[in-house]
Amino acid sequence: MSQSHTNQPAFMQHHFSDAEQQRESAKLGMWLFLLTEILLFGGLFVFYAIYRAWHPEMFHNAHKVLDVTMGATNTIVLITSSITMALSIRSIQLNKIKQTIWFLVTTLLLAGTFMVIKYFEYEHKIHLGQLPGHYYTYTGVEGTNQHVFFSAYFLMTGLHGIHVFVGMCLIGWLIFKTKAGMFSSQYYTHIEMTGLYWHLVDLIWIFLFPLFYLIG
Amino acid sequence: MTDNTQTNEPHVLPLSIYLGVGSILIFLTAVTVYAASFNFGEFNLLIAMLIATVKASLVAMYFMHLKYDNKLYLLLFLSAIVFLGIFIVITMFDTLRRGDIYEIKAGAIRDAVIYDSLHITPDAHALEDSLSISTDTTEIVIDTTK
Amino acid sequence: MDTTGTFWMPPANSTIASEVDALFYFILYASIIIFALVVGLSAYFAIKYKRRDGVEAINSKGLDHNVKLEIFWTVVPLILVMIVFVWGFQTYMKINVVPKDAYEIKVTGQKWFWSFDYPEGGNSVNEIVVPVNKPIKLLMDSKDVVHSFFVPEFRVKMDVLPNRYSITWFEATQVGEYNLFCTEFCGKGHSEMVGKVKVVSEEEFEKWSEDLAFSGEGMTLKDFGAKLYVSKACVTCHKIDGTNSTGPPWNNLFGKEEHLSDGTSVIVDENYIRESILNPMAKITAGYQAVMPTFQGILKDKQIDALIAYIKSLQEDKSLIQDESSQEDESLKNE
Amino acid sequence: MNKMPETHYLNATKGIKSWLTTVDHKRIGILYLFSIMFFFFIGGMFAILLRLELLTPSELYIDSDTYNQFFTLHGAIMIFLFIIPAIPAILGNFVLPIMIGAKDVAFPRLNLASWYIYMFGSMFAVFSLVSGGVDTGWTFYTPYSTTTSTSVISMTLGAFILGFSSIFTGLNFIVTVHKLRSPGMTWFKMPLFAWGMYATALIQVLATPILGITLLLLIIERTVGIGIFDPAMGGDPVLYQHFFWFYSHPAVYIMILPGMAIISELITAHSHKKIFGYTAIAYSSLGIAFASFIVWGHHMFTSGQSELAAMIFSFLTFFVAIPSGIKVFNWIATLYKGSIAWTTPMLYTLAFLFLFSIGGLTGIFLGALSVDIHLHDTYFIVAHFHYVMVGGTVIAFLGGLHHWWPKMWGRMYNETQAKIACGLIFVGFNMTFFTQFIMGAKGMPRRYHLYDDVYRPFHAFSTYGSWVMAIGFFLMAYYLFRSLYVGKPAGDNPWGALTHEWSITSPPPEHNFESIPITEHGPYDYDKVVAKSTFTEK
Ligand code: HEA
Ligand code: HEA
Ligand code: HEC
Ligand code: CUA
Ligand SMILES: [Cu+2]
Repeated sequence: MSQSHTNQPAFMQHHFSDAEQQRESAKLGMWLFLLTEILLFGGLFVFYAIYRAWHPEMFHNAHKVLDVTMGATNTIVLITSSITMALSIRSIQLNKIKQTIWFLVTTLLLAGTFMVIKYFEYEHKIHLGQLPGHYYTYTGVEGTNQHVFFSAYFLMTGLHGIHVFVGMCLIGWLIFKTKAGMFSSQYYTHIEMTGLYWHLVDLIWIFLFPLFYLIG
Repeated sequence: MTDNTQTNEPHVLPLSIYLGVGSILIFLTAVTVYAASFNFGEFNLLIAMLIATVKASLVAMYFMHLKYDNKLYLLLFLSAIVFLGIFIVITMFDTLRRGDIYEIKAGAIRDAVIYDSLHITPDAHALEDSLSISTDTTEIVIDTTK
Repeated sequence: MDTTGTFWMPPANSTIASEVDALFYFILYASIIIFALVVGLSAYFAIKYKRRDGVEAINSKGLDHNVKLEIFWTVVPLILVMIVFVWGFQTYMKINVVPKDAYEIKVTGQKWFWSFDYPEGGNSVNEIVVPVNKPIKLLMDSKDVVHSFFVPEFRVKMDVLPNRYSITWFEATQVGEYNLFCTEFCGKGHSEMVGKVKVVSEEEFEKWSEDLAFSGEGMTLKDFGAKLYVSKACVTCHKIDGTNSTGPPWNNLFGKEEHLSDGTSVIVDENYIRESILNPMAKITAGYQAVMPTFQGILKDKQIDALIAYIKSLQEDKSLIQDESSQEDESLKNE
Repeated sequence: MNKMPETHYLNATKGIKSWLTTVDHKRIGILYLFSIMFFFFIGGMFAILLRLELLTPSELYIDSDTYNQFFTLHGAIMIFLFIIPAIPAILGNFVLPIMIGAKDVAFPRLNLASWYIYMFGSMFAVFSLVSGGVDTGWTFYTPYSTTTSTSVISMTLGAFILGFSSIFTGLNFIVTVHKLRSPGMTWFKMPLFAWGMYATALIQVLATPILGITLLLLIIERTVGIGIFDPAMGGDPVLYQHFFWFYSHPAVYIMILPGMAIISELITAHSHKKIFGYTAIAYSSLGIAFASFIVWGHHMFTSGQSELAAMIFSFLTFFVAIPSGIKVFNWIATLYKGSIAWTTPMLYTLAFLFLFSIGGLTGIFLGALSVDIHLHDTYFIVAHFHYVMVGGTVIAFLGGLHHWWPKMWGRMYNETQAKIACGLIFVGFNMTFFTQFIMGAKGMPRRYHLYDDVYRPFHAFSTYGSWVMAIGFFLMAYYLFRSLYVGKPAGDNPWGALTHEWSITSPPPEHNFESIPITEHGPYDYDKVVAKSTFTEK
């Protein structure tokens, strides 16, 4: 391992001994971060699991008010965006800058689509009073404590939505920086990290979709 | 990329893998929606979760490169799931097993306070009146505004 | 409170108490031995091998592990703690499984007092009276936040939860009066949410529970009210000497114009007092917090009337009171 | 007489700005030192004030509401602002990278960000302090916390933010230990301090997110009433307790593991003997870290959780005692035939063995179901956790602070005063808290402003003890500050220790090492290598 700082690329930080070490560190750090994300969402999954086990009928009745078509469309949109994200990394690995940008833009657009659909779903529920806690005023669901289902729904999809939003900001920044020539097949850590994050967001949705829309 | 002299040269997967995995994911989405239209009773949850887990594993293994990367990341990823599992399972040893010894109802005695003022009318336009009622009847509402 | 008992534990006055103590002392003695070993050895080594000037490290080659020793100090503690676990669990089940023939009392925790309903229909506040040598089952719930029912002499403790029943039981072995504490933090009056457990003989209990359904017959309303003022715990928040406590003082209250927290004001009359007791959240007196619990279901109509009569009797300027009860004598005011 | 090096990390760059924008792990450690000690002082003052109130059974000078806020603020500040960050953020930041032969932590900017997040979070805590206080207890149990009118939201938000600071520190350390060890430093040549930090970091990363989501849910429950924890909204308060303790039990090991890590260093460095059972100690850290995740329900034996769950939790709880015991016994075996210097850090180490044993063994009382029913929420608990947290972690932290103080500043404190302070703290501590075991067993409930007269002598004695302890702390603050100006230069290696940080100058140079060191001998090979001590009192 070389200790000299000369002839090192610009992206190298002084306390790493080589680019490989730096990249590996970033990746490990990112995975640890993802782990905290999983556990953060995990708390909400526990919330869901406990209350579903307590009120199975109510959950079943309440899930029927969700729109499966919209949910399924959103699932497909998000999965597709995950594919394009993965492809953008592949492109930068192959040093195809234009293609990378193109894939990133597609990802961003798909994420936007997801948010728009989500917006319409929320809008509808707000109108009907299918809201968490004190704001719950809907009366079309049978069972006890129906507002808890909607609390879980809004919390989980809401936290997920915030993550999608953050992801969109990151991807936007990536597009900008890729255009500016920051990344190449030699150095694309940021794209890779954002990709990991984006896939995790997708992965969480993969569970949210059946839990809320399909089986309740 | 043919030139592989650099140590940090990335491991590039063929396009077919991404597209293949992507199609399987979309296909499985369709399957799970279709499956949900049947009632398998207790197995509904199991089936849906099984499909979701397969999908999640595909994303993690291929898109997130866990299959090819340092196995440490896989370990971390799994440990998060394991600890979450521990959390859910042991908590359920409590929540589902209360009142094991007694015949009393170990669950809630009454519904949430908001239902005192919610009229059961399947009419969405009851919105306005029930809202106004529910904000002035419960003490909780008063307390939280402080 | 009786201060006998052992150096560590309060007197053991329930069937379960000595069993709990036995395990306590087992762990205590085992701990003392282990502790003496740990501290004794480290002190001994620290003195024996104290560094002397000029002498550097003593040759200690090969002293960096010893498999047999390590297995020893893994296995022995393991055995010890497993004994403790099994023992603790067995007693725990006894604490939890209520005997079939137990006498059931309904316990309600509420900021910041206890009320007890007996199967015969009586009700008491902050004082639970039970017969000796008879298992007592407590069916408990709370009106507001979590409280916890704790009687040190009986070694029982159980949280009292809102919107859910919890259960515990005990069988007292000694006639006497014991402290009852609330041990789950519940706000301002937490440390004052204390009561008494009165253990009496079977006969005495019988007599007491007959009295309990007592409705003040043969007493003037005002005297009955004065009694209720203490027994229903109004005294914990309302003083009658004009000083402020958690709630407003009661003397010179009747007929007064009271300012409310919403800016309006109201004349204190029978209706207002009644409402204050049954639905205290409806009108909050300015300068006080809305912490008064409702006595709906705890106080009967007659008892409320008695309390109103009592509050009236605390009024010095009688001109504000129109009815005949004001003519009664003042001597029994502070019974 | 030793000389201080010409340039070092403290004077390499100058000015406030150079400190506030530094990414040097050593300077960040110093920033943490001052901010965390400040909050320790605040938390300590609340303790002294509340002990004063408890001098008499009736009201002495504050009412119940104020008293409740005092113990809540005392607990919350001590836990979230002091003890959880203390050892990792101060000593871990300062020594961990040097110990493993790295130039910095893996993510220096994230490290600085952690400090800013800490300051930001503490701002919320301070805000809740001035905006009416909090009176829920540090546990924020529902539904009390969702209905009380005090500033619960800003305090929980503060704790939420502090959680991120803790996560990022942990994340940084894990990556640092994995990727930045110097050549030749294999996992099993790593100093045990690094092992302890690593195990701690794992818990921080795995458990803290749950705290985050718990507090978030609590805040939302309070504002929106989602019906998860508040029974009035159909929620379950016992579920809140599960959520809270799922983090907060592992959190007590976030507190003690770094303490144990320090003791492992001190005990060998000050007895110049190779540590006994290195592998056992290293693995027991991981064992404790893992076991800590499956015992949370032992705080809830009387809460109304199911008997089955109580049994499982009690059973699992005892398994934490085994690795803790392994550590204690290995430390004692290390002393055997050592060359034990009676330095201040060594005195703290011995005090730790004494106090932590009491604290840990009383944990066994609490793990036993039937006994805990009686002891739960009495002063026995208060005594237990002060023995492990103050007697364990704080004592170890002070030992570590004295051990590395000459490395941090290049100067030595006054040993005589240090020993006196150590003695005062030790005696005062036992006076304060041993009495609490007795009154707790006798039934004195905790969080009580007013109490039954029978407990009066115990409370009074406890209060006197707290004054002795406070004098000890003030003496310590005095001589430590003084040493910064008039302390004798300590030389590179005042204790004659073998880990990497003692092979560079005191204070260390800006980038730690000229060239990355090659690790040749183990950290505790006192039987092979002799390092001369560079400091003598005379
Ligand atoms: C640094 C923090 C710390 C540490 C290390 C510990 C360590 C332990 N704690 Fe403690 N605990 C707290 C901090 C800590 N605790 C706090 C803050 C609370 C209260 C929170 C609140 O309610 O506000 C609490 C409360 C608490 C309770 C809940 C009590 C109640 O509320 O009813 C229990 C119950 O099981 C418990 C058990 C234990 C056990 C078994 C250990 C074990 O890890 C101890 C292991 C160590 C030893 C056993 C000693 C050394 C070993 C030997 C010398 C070998 C020989 C040993 C044997 C043969 C047994 N603790
Ligand atoms: C790290 C954690 C920690 C620490 C160190 C302490 C330290 C002390 N604590 Fe406590 N305490 C808790 C954590 C801690 N505590 C918790 C979590 C609770 C539960 C709260 C709840 O119920 O919600 C609690 C509760 C608690 C109670 C119970 C209150 C009740 O239930 O009603 C009592 C009562 O005696 C008490 C006393 C003390 C005392 C006298 C000290 C003394 O040791 C303090 C001495 C410290 C000083 C006097 C400060 C001096 C500092 C300096 C001068 C700066 C020094 C600077 C340098 C060295 C550079 N604490
Ligand atoms: C936990 C404390 C507490 C207890 C116990 C309590 N009160 Fe009160 N009470 C208050 C407080 C605080 C107020 C003022 C706020 C309000 O108006 O609700 C109040 C107000 C009142 C008022 C109205 C007084 C005025 O000045 O407006 C009456 C009448 C009253 N209480 C009667 C009773 C009776 C009768 C009992 C017992 C059977 C009782 N209270 C027990 C706390 C308490
Ligand atoms: Cu009721 Cu504490
Ligand atoms: Cu614990």
